[in-house]
Amino acid sequence: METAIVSKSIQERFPDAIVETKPEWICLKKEIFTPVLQFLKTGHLAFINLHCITAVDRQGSVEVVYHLYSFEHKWMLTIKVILLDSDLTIDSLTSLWSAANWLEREVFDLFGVKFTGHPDLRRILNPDTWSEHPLRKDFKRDGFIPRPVR
Amino acid sequence: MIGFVTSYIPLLLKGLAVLGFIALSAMFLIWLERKISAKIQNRLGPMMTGPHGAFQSVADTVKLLLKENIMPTGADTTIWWLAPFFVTVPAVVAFLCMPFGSHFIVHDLNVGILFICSITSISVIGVFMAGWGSNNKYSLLGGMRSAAQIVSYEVPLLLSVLVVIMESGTLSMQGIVRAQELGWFFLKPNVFIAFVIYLISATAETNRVPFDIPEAESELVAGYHTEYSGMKFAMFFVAEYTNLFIVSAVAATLFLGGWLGPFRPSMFWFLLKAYTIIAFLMWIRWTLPRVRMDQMMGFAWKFLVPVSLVNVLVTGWLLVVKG
Amino acid sequence: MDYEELIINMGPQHPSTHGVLYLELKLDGEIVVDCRPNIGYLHRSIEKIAENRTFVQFMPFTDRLDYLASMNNNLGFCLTMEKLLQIEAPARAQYLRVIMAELNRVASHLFAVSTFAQDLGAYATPLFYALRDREKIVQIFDQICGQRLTYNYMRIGGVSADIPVGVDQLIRDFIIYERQMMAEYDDLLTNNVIFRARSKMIGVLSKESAIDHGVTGPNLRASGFKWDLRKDEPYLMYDQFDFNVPVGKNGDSWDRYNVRMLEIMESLKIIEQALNGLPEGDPVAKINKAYRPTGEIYVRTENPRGELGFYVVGDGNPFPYRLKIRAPSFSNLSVLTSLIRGLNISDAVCVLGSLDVVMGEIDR
Amino acid sequence: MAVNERIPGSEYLEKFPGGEVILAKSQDVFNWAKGASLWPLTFGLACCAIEMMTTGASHFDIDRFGSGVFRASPRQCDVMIIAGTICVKMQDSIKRLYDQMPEPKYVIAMGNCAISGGIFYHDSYSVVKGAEAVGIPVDVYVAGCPPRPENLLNGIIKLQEKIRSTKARVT
Repeated sequence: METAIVSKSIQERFPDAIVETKPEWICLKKEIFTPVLQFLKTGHLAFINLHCITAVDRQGSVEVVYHLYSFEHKWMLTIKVILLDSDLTIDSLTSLWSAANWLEREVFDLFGVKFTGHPDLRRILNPDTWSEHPLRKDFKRDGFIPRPVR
Repeated sequence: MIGFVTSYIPLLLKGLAVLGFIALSAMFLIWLERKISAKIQNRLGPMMTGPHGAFQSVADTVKLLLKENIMPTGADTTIWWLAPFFVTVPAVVAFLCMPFGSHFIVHDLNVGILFICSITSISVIGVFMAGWGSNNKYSLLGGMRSAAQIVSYEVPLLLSVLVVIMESGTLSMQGIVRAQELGWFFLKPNVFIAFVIYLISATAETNRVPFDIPEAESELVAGYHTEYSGMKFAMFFVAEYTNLFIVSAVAATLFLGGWLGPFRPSMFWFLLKAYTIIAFLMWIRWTLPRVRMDQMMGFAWKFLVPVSLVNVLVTGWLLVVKG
Repeated sequence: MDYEELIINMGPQHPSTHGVLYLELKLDGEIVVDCRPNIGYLHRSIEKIAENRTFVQFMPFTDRLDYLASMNNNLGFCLTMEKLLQIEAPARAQYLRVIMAELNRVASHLFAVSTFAQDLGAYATPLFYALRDREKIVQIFDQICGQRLTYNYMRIGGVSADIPVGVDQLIRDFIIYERQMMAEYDDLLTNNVIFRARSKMIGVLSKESAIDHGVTGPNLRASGFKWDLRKDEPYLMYDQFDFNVPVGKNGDSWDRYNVRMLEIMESLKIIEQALNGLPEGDPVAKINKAYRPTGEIYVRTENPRGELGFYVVGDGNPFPYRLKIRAPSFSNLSVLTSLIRGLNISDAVCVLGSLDVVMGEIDR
Repeated sequence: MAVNERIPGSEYLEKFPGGEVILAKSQDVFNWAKGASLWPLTFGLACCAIEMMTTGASHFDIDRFGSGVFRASPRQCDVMIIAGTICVKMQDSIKRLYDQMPEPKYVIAMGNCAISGGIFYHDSYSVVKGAEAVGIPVDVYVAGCPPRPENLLNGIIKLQEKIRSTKARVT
């Protein structure tokens, strides 16, 4: 079970959905992102388990990374979506997997990515009174003592 | 006038003696509970204060005396302040007709057992006042739970006591004990069932595991006495252990023949039997998990009450047939 | 007659929230109408710290994630880095890792089972029995790596120190001792009528809802889904050991408890086989401080609480560019609200105890 | 400071001959009682909480020193053992708990995180650097990450000695 097989089957259904295919991950377009995941979950590939959602701040854009797992084929798929710093919004997956609820709240809390359609998008780890998003590379806050690197 | 006054002196002295006994027994029971729980969990328990932690309870009481007395804001002051007394005073007054020995009794009322059962059920008002007065959600829940629990376990308790009264024919405690001179009551099968029912509802009366729902550690933080600190909390503590002693003493008197024993010092037998029952109740406290609210109520109304009613019926039939 | 629900705060400091978890319960009398868990009270920003530590320096932080199963966390991070850097640990080190991970699983399950019993009201006695057995494991770890709770024992490419002489005999004695002790728990808890009455058919978690919420580990197996990474996606050399995966029938709190008890027996079997097959050789890792990996990787291991995932992104610097820790308790806890709606408080506490969550890895 | 107390009514002391002696004797008994029955608040935050429970368990048995009664409500506790990392979101709850405790109260900061933030001192935006930073006067510091149970027992003994040696301010 290779990423190529998955990307080929996506290609058939959604011709212009894939931005880039790498042996480890597939990068999708933001616009038609939910239908592709809907197909991945309910289609013959049966990715019924959303294992983890996280994000990587690439200083200019934020990469939202989804890890899906299929028990039938015993294969872990990594899907990425690139969001520019200008509009950090993407539609939420809580309708497909309930696991996404808390995982998306955490990404919102630490990166500031807004998930449209999320039932209860508020901070999960940090106090609600905070405005900064800590895991961004340009994060500044008083009381934050960086370690002196030798 | 003088005669009237002097006739009260012996009663006063006996009362003081009993008060001293209550204070000492409460402290001893607290120490005993910590030692028994330590034994069950194969550890040592208090060791540093005196030989085997003998003065541990003294240290606890003195420390609780020194604690600051905090009144929670918004608490219903009079109810909150009165609650510990409503719990402690009935526990102390119930010792009025407790037959410690053939001659060691403050006053042998001829309605002894009825008096004790009615007095000890006043303490539920105190628990409920504590729950309501402390203006704390956990205490409120604890208070309501305890009211439901004690009411539903009062019925099987009294029915099992009724069986003993039918057997002995008298309400006075000394009378019950003397009626057991031929053979202890719990040897009779129907009275043995009453004894088992009595023990179960007694654990519920004194809020001990498996029925310690009002002060459920893991759910309601500390139940109805969450908001009490210092001496008021100590009064709840002492009242709980005094109730435990009362319940075991009444069980010893009603079912195990009170102070009846082969050789002379009758008080020794009474205390021996009471403390064996206490040790049994403490053993249960440290092994069983807690029952849920509705299971506890269901168990009382659906099982204990019918069984004790049938028991009373059978005892009555036996007495009538045997004459 | 309108009534207004009682909102009760099972606040950050509560005897049965297993750490600092804050549940806002909306009650109708004693019945839980709605529950809103708030977490973050132990958020120590480990992922931000990871971006300023080299890969070797990050190892102690993995101990403090799920502080009841530090060895398994170490193992997870080591396997991730070894796969990213294409390093192969010596055979003896792999065997030692299996032994340590399984011993820590036994210790963690013992703790989980007894705090569950404590939540049901058996105050302190089962907890102290379990801690007495766990003390023996902790002393074995103490002799191996000098620490009782946060071991920092494994390194990328091996382990920090070989097992001292005589400790494997200690482990064998412990296995024999533990098998006898398990019978004690059976009559204290498993066959206890009140314990069964309090936990049977409470908080039933269906297989579909579990997979949907991302629940993994014993909680998923209790719902009847036979899925264990050690068996289905074998890492290290778990495929060489024979052990079976206990599965529950109806996914209630009692099944989650029972699955953990059976897993303890399975882990003891694994430890025994690993000890017998312990090869010779030098397990100590040759630490090369200047690991500068590029690329990214996502590796999962079977922790006592579920599947722990490490997502590491390296960009050629000695520090990771991004390090995401996928905590099993995080998703396990997210299922709590749907389970306890409609139960009363005592059962809500029972379900929370049976899910066995550790706040250290939820809040990271 | 959390430890010194003012004895009510101590201003009449000088009028009684040998007042000082009487007070000294009773003060010793009070201090002995306060030290011998330190009831800790069940207050585990992180990894140190596991070591605190192990100290309470059978092998190390904190009950030998009279402080085995772990009360859940702050009203009935004397010593608050802060066992674990104090986070930003948790700090005002800790302060409120400390204020809810009745007066002769003591604090043991268990573990490096409670003392100074420990290994989370650098690069962490959400950890408060120690119990003092929350504004809680600490009586005994127990170092270690997590400190061994014997270390915590030693902390309890140190606290008992500190209580016994306190001279109430006779002012």
